Amino acid sequence: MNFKLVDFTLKSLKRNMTKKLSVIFIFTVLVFLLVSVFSISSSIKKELLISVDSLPELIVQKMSGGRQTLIPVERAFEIASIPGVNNAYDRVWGYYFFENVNVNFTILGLDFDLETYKKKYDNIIEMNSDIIDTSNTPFMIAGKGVVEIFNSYYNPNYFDFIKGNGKRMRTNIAGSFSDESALETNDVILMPIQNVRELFDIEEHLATDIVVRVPNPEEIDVVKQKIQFMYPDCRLVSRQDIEASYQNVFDYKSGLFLSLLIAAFVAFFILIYDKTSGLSLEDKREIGILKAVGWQVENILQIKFIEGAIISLFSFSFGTGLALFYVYTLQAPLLRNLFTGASYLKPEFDLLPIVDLQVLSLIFILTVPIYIMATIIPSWRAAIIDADEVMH
Amino acid sequence: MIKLESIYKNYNIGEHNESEVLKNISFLVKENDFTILRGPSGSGKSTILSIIGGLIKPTKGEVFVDGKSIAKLPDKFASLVRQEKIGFIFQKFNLIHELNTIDNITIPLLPGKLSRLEIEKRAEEILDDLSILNKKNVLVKKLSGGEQQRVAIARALINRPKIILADEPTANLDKKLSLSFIQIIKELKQKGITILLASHDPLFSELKCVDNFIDIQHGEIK
Amino acid sequence: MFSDLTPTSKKILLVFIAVISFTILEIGYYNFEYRNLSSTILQKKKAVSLTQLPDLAFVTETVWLRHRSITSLFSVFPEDGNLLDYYPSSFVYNLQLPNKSKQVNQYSNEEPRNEF
Amino acid sequence: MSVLLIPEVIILFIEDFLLLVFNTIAVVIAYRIQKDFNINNTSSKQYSLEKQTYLASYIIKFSLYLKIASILFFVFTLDKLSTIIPGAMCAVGVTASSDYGIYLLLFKILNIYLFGFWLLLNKNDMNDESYPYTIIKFKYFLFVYVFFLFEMTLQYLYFFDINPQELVSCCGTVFYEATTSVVGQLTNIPNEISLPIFYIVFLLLIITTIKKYVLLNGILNLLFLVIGIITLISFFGTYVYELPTHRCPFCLLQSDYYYAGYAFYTFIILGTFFGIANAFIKTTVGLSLNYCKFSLLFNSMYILAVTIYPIRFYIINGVWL
Repeated sequence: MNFKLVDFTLKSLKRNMTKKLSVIFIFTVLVFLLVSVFSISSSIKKELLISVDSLPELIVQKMSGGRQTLIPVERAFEIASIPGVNNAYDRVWGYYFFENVNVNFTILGLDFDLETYKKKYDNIIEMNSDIIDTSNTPFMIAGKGVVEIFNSYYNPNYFDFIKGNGKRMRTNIAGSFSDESALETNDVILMPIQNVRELFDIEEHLATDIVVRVPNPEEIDVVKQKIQFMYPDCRLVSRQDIEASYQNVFDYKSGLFLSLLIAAFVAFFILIYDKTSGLSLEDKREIGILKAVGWQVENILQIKFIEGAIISLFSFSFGTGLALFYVYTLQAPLLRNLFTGASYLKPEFDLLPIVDLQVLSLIFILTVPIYIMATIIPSWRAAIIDADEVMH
Repeated sequence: MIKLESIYKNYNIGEHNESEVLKNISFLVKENDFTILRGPSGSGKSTILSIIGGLIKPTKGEVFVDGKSIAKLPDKFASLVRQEKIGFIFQKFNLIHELNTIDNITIPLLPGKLSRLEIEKRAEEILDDLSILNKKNVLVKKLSGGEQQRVAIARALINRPKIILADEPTANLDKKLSLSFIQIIKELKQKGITILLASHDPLFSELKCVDNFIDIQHGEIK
Repeated sequence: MFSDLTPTSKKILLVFIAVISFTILEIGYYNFEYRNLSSTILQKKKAVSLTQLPDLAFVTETVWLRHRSITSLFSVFPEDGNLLDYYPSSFVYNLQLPNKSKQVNQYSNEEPRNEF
Repeated sequence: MSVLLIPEVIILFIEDFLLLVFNTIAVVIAYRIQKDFNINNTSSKQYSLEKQTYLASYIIKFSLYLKIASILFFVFTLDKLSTIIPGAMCAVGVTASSDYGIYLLLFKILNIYLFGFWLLLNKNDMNDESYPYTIIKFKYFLFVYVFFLFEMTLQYLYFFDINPQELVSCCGTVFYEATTSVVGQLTNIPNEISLPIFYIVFLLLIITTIKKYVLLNGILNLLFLVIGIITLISFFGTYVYELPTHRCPFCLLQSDYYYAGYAFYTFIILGTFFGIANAFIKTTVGLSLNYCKFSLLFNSMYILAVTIYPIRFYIINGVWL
């Protein structure tokens, strides 16, 4: 590594900085865009993946004509008898459409014997238990977004659900989820099972789906085959499927984003090519002088390569630094809606500050070679300038 | 030291505007000789110097510099010869104006193995000889004509060349500066450096210390 | 080695190294910050283990319900025939239906391929 | 849902497209040069050809660096794909998920060797004033370009052939007796045979290096590469994993084995590269270089690094695996 050449390159960089600035700016903006998009998607993916292992191992749903229908409850007992399954219980849950705000609440039925829930989930549910003890009217625990809507539209401590037959069902708000789990529970309402059955008028012997807990991960596929064999009309969704689909969808989205960006990479290549090959007369004269005093073509290629390396490393780290700051400290103000879509309930959440080195190396391997490749031919063309013509 | 054997040089061979610049040029410059190539401008003097310096290749003929044939050398090795053995002084000095004096002078040795400190020490000695050491860190574009000329000479001397090739060095210098230039050339001759100078300046004709005159007319030796 | 650099280029190198080290420090800082987020992460895990529902509450009021993966299969079809679904876990269908052949069930005796 | 929309795969394709474009330029130059490059004539055509040699060597040098980076990236992509392809625990399963997988990997490594040989030839050619080997080295590059195209098509076929829905078997079954695959049989040579061969080849390497039998050294290095990889999978690997049944060349690269795989592969590739390059240049151009020293150095580092694991295991547990 000839540091004298590095020194010469740095000085020549300083000399024609204005021309180089445009190249650095283009490169930095491209890296900034790439790193911020990939960081947002990887932090949302991380958000999903951390909660995936608390999902049930298997979910059994009865299908007819491609649509999900209610599943008989006694199937849960048969499934529970399969070796390897430690328990299988039915669940009653559904959506409640609230016209005024055009929002769907997810209403989930739980058998609320309070003691088990109180100590198990107290830190994620703020309960005001006096309401529950005194009255036997239906109560609910709602997500943050739901509570806000009720405050602004209806009444801070109760809400009248409209049942299938048009009658009202007054339900007191007995508690709400904590802020940290907003992203997962922003639109969820927990109610005792019999109230949910009453609201969606589901008979006692039917349920929405059946959750199967299989402690040993190796067993999951075997249990899945057995259930499939027992009930051919059921669809089984395993946790591993959901995890693979999380992975798929983010790869699909970032892959789509990348392939749309290929046009930008071609433009980037052409821009860099044209910027580096536009040698002013002054530059040509300088290279002519260098060759006249004894520099070889390789030396000139060397300084061009050093210059390229310095510019690309500088722009890459500058772009990455800005992007990480933009995404994790400023919480990516504009770019974030691209990912989170339109939701009236506006779950305020912070992007998990997870910096994935694999993503950074992916972007490095994408942008730097394109830049260096774009400068190969211009630097060669500059290096073979005939010193003689330039002299006179 | 420098030997040319029937050198021919035509430009854009095979095209309609093919021009024969040099025809059958042969001459010898012995060690430590001070030779003047005389002839009107455009008579091919600078082409001869470029061929000797390895900047361009002759169409036909042989060139020997310090006993080594450089006509057929690939550009990489021609540049090496230029770097080790030859110092070039150009008519328009050809300095990099945005760099200061010391940077301009040290350029030829940058690709070499010497460390920066040694190079700078050597440069300071030469600047001292040429008495412009005080302008060491001044940007070249701020220097006067005479000073720029001395910086050009210093750059040519930095690699301790055996041969100095000067192409119309006094073309845009006034009389006083030309005389001081001749004074410097004389000192170089004492130091044992072979000098080949191309110029149509009559000032050189009456010089006593010149060993040999070669007259070039339309690309031929008269 | 560094004696070969003049002061001006040292300044530029300094700026260069400063930017790179700023980014590296930033990466370190964010990873460190992630480490002391463990309490919120625990809460998120607990919330999901309570509700047992996948996906995040990004989109609530559109026709596509939040937990689409668990409910109807073709609700997105009326929007646009070849529109792939918006929700992360809705991709379960693509993996779910065709890989029925994946399980070595009694119908087909197709051996999984393993020439290597 | 095919694999093509995964960002890593798209980037691999972008890199390969770039390499393809620039190597095609290099091969066009190579063809022109090997046709009428003659150091003695001083026509302007010869002069421009000489200039083009710089472009060709600049492109090929950069292609080699990019290829080394992209093979590392390729292994990372395989690891990532293993989470998506059912049944594949690590990169082996992913390579086994399509017939082209293993051949693509072999060609990628082969190409790195071939490009490396060219660059060594180029370095020696440039140091000699008469550019003696220019024509030979560019004829050789035409040959290398064919392999390069082969690798490109293999990569194209491979990623289009992967089907994320198909169950594949991972290293558990791929390297076991029952397999029908080529590599499977190779790694099933019992250790009693492959281990002694491994150490004998190394001894021969030492002898040929001292006695300067360059050609023999090259062949032995080739053999050392093959035997080295086989014994790594079937014997030394099991000691790294401390599990007799776990025979997998890729899991060595993972973090839970402290990335030991990277050290092994770098040493063996560098060692054998210099050995074979030495023989290659001696045969094609007749120039004998002293790369044997480097080859022996890296090969012995490989042997050292690899034999430490069984010895450490034996010292701790007092019994062979």
